[in-house]
Amino acid sequence: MTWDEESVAERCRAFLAEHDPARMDRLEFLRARFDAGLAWVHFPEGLGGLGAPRELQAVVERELKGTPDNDPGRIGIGLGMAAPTILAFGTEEQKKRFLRPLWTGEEVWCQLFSEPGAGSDLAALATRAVKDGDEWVIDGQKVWTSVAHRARWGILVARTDPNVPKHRGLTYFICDMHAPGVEVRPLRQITGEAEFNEVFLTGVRLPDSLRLGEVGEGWRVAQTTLMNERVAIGGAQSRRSMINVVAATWRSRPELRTHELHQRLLALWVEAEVLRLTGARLREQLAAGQPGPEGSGMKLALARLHQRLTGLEVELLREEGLTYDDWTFRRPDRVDFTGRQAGYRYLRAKGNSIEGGTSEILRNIIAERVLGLPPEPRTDKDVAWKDLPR
Amino acid sequence: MTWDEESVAERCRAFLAEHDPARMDRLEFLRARFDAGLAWVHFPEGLGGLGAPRELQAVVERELKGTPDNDPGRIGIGLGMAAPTILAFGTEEQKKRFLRPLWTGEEVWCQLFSEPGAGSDLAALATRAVKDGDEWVIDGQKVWTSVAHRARWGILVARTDPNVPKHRGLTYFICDMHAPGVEVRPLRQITGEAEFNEVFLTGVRLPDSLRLGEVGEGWRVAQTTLMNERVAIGGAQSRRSMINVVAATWRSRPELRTHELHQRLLALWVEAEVLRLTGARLREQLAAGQPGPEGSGMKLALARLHQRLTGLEVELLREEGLTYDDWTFRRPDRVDFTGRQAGYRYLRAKGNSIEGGTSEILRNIIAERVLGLPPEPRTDKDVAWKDLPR
Amino acid sequence: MSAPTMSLLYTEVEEELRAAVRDLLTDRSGPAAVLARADTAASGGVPYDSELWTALARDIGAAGLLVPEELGGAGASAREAAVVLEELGRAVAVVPFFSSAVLATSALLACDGPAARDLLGRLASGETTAALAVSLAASPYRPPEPAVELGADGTVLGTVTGVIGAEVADVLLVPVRHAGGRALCAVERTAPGVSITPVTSLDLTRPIATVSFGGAPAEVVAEGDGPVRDALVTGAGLLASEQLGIADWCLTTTVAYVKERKQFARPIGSFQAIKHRLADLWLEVVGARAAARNAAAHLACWGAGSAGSGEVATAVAVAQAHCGTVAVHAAEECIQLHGGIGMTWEHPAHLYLKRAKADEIALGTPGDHRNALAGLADLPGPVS
Amino acid sequence: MSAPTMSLLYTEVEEELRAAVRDLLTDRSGPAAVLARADTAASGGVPYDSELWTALARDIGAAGLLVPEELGGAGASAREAAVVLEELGRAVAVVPFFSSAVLATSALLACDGPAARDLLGRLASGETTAALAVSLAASPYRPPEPAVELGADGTVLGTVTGVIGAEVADVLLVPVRHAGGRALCAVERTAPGVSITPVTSLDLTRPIATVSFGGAPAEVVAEGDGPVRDALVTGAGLLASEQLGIADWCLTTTVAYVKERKQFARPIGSFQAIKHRLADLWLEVVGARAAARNAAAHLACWGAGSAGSGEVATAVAVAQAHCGTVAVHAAEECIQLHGGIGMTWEHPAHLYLKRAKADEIALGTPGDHRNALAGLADLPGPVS
Repeated sequence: MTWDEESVAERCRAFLAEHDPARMDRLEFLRARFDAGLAWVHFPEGLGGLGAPRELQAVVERELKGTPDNDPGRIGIGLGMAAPTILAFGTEEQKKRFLRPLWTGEEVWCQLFSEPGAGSDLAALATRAVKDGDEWVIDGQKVWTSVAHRARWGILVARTDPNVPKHRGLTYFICDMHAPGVEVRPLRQITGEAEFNEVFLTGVRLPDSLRLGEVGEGWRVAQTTLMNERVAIGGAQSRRSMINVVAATWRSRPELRTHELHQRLLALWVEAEVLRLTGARLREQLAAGQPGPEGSGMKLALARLHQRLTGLEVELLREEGLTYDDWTFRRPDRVDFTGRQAGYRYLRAKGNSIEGGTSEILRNIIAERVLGLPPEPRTDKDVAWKDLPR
Repeated sequence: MTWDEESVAERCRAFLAEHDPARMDRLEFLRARFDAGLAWVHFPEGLGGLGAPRELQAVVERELKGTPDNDPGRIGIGLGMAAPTILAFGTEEQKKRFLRPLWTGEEVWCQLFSEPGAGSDLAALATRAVKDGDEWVIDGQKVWTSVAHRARWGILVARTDPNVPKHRGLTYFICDMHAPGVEVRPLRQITGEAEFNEVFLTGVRLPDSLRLGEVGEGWRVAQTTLMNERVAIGGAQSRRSMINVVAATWRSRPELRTHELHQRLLALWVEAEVLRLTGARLREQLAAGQPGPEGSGMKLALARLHQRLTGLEVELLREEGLTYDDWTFRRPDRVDFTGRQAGYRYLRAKGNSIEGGTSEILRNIIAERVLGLPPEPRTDKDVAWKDLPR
Repeated sequence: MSAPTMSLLYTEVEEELRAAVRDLLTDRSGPAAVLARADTAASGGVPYDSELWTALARDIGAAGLLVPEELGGAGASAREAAVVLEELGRAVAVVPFFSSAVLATSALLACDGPAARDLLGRLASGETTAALAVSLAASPYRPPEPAVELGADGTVLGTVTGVIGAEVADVLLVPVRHAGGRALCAVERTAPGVSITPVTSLDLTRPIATVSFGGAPAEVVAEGDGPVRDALVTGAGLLASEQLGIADWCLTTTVAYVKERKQFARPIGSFQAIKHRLADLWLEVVGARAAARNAAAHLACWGAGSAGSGEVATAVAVAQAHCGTVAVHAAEECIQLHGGIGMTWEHPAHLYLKRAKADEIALGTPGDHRNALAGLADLPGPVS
Repeated sequence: MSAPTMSLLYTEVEEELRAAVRDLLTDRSGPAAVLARADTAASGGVPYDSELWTALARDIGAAGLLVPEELGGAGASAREAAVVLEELGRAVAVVPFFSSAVLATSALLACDGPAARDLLGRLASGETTAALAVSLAASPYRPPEPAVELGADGTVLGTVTGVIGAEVADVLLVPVRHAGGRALCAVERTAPGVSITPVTSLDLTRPIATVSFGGAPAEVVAEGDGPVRDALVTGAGLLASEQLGIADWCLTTTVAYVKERKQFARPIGSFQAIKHRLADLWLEVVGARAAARNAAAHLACWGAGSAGSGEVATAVAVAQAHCGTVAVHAAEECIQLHGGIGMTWEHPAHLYLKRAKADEIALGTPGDHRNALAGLADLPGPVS
């Protein structure tokens, strides 16, 4: 059938008529919602969706407002990165096994991509996967893995063939985070907390059934994950935008204002508003089925804006800007860029231009994929990975 | 002998006692000054100098203040670029023949380096020089040649061997601008005037005695010229700095001021002052015999400052900024970046980041020669010039 | 016409209009033609291309875009006018569209009464061209005091500087003061006592002039200064689309050039520093498109009464604050990345630089628009 | 000592002093040691390294640099203090040099009378450390109203926030108000009623504290607020040298890293976009050196009476306006170009970022210093 706003709304009302959240266990409610195809409407039927256009998800959220949700902030990596990749490349068994508990939040996912020696140059990664009968044996070190300590599964890229050029020797796996040989260590960052982890993989054995995509196709599979990550970061409409946080401080503290700060704030306000409009235009294009290239730029622009805004706020606060709320080394449950205090926001925003693709890499992508500018001379494309300089 | 401030001053007074400018022909006075070693004191004796430290030139200028000068603004290319190159690479005959009329201004010089296809990549130039007996036959096109129409001589780089890599096949010549086959056409620029020319060289015959340096050594000789050019541009202490021009407008027009413009002006004033101090520190280093790398950056920074300042001035003037003084297509006698009107200054300043080495090339130079950063992969260093892609 | 949409995309009708305008400009207003016009301006002549204007105004119907259908216009909205301005900006075309079909027309649309309606009808047909005798440097936030006085005998006396489109206007709309306050008058170009003196302008493709009224007979088309204020706000908001067009041309032309121009045996567009700068510029232009579209959409709905004036003012101020700066930046990068060739008169880049710089001053500088946002966005300045 | 020079270079004596300080810091205050201190601060402890301070203050004689020889000091000038600050900034060393040997000492140098002279003698030996009980966020252009009251009984009452170096000070110099106006008082740290409460600070290597005086006995060392003003101007001017040191470390460390770090089979420092950014940053640091040297030279001559106070104020404001911004920019680029590793606690880059950001606020923001130049350079603001 072809879904429209009315039929989706009708389906929601029918679902609610049969499932009263006030009288059901939260998890049971979420499982039932998944089974009713109201998890992500653009997914296929039987996998939490209706095969409906993506924008109709908004109708579901409106109709089911106030009912228990899956706490998306806690399971963002599963929702934003693992799920679309599993949907695109998983076997039927994998889709059936993983998508439901991923969406309900029963199973938390993490991402095992970056390595100390492979950041922007992700394809150079060194973690090995060696076939041993029906299993793969994984050895290596991953880094910048958020929620690894709470994760049941990880999406993992590893090198299965060091004798071919780097992009061609990779394979994508689902890593069992409870398997022997998986060690997770918190990685403290400049904010004082450990939002991320290092993950050491030592002789970790994964059955071949946890491979996602073909052997040697890992780079292509990973591109799907990364593209979804950047869209998720750049396209997120945060409930509380950074400009509003800073503007609120400005409004409430007239004694701190100077002409110099005023001019900078006005310029940033314009930048934030232009970015808001750019995002709105992008979403209109997506809804109209004309996906524009603007998405690549949103993450880049947001990082710069957040860094400037938070820098301004600390300076504006003067003596209060010299203080910090808490340096305790702890693992936060979730990250709120606009939360805590100005100093935290300033420090945390520094990561915005690094995580999920550095601003430098994003500028390369815009220049080459959007503007069509020629690539730089490359010396690493036709050389076996094992022969690359490091 | 070892010269010091007192002995140079004494020499000046002795010279003046014998040469009363009020009772001499201007040119005769200048020739006599050259012959007395008071043209450029750091040049050797017999070539207009005393073999004295460069900084003692200031003593000469002070002592001879008010006497006829050689109008350096009219012969800047000869003084700043040709002369040091002839001194470094010329034969004794060449030095004797060229330096005196160059300094007195009897003979004007121009520079024949850039070509339409060889700007930043000067070493790729295509103008050919073919040996024919005791002569060289020159064919090609040069561009951005200021004062070519008034010049008696030009410093010229041409390709004598297309079969070796581009840097190795060049030779440096002194071009007789009165020779048959030299055609000079004015090149109109965005200010409306033609400060520069295109020079077409068609079968121009130059005797081998006009070659400067060895055959195939042209790149090395040209480096001396270019280094002197950048020092001349970046190190020039203009009598009337751009910041003072804009500040004067600001002071005289209180009705035009806004807080926004005020903040920008204050920031640019600080930038100008920091640059003034940087230049002062550089000159101190030079005087102390510790030449610092700061010189490379002065031209870069001045270009940016002038562009911002002139852009601000046009905006500040509002309706007056919508006007222009004169679009007439003419050949100006000299260039004064701070002269004429705001619109002219704005347009002319756009050239500051292109002429004499683009800002992009200067950043490369700072990154590689000052910071020691590794070069980019090069594909053009070991290929014969004739085989390079164009 | 259907009710204007608040969409930030281009409608099909808008894209058709764009294609028609672009075809016309490609034929009649290519770089060589515009350079020839600029030479005329540089030699002190009037550069406007009347044949091009006729084709645009009458054949495509651009002159009457904003005029209601019942007065003979197209009854279109600011959205369509914005699309035309994008194309005119992209071509730095030398036509009085902005001066007559946007500024003067917007002023008249805010007037009541038969005189204004008559004039709008004449403008809609494209046979008559009007100019608003206000300085291009006027800010919508501080409209200038009228410099012209309307006497009791119905004649006007005074001088206005910085006026665009006056040389080719048939009718001059001039804000005046009189015993009862302020008004907007219409004066025929050919009326006795009207003199128009061209000024040597930075922008060769849209020169300014000084307009003097030495006792010329005038007709009052509206009392008060509301029409002038409306025209300045509408003009500022739509100018953002012209600035978008300028920026878009500069970016596109520069990208094409750096793909072709080789130095060091590589296209210069393969050098990372240049790639990153162009990526940043592209982001600015993408933002400019969203902001300019938003201003046009709000102005279109303002006409239809469905957007509050505070929202419209915010959309206009944001678009101007951003697009004014982006156009200049794009033109400056265009010159720089073209190297020497970009500094020559024969390359059209300088025409875009001059237009962008003049547009930055026109109808409020980016700083003026940001300052207006202090009030509109509740970001008050220091307590003095 | 000979008369201070206005040269912008470093004298031989200054280079020798630098070498001594650098050797000491290399030994005792390398990145691992400073990180350990930062961990102490992050856990709520006092991070100062008293052994390092003793070596610096006594063995090298840094504590008494600004103190005249007749009082047991080195009789050096702001030039030498600036060189020490460059090195301390380069190491983000955790010592009370700036708080005691610069701020407190400068205040005392502007006092007459035996009490100040006695204190200067104690400070010169390095056995006693003092702190100026003024917020680090105080601006020299708007010195704060004294928050502490000197009673008729000679005791002080009140609280000062944002004070640096108080935790390790033996003597607190506190600006007070009293019946006759304002004064500067000295209070022993151990006096009854003095309490010092550390505050969780952004800058882990130079924390701030709240200092309370609950009726502590105090000695007046000067009447008026001249000494505090002098200290704030001197402190601001010399802080520029610390900022230079921070920027220099960040640039040098980043350049070294991008030469080593390989991605795409190349050192990342061979990518042109990174090269150009570092070239621009280098230019900023070169300018910072000239500006910081100029401020130090002017402060040195101010002491000797040969530079007018307007010139000194201009030199200080220019140095602060530039260096404050450069240090933050350098630290931010350091983090960014180190990529993920720069975001970790274990890499020292964050200590520089935090110090740079705190220094930007300290003793006037760059904007405050630029605004001061409106008067000093005769560039008045809008007529309102």
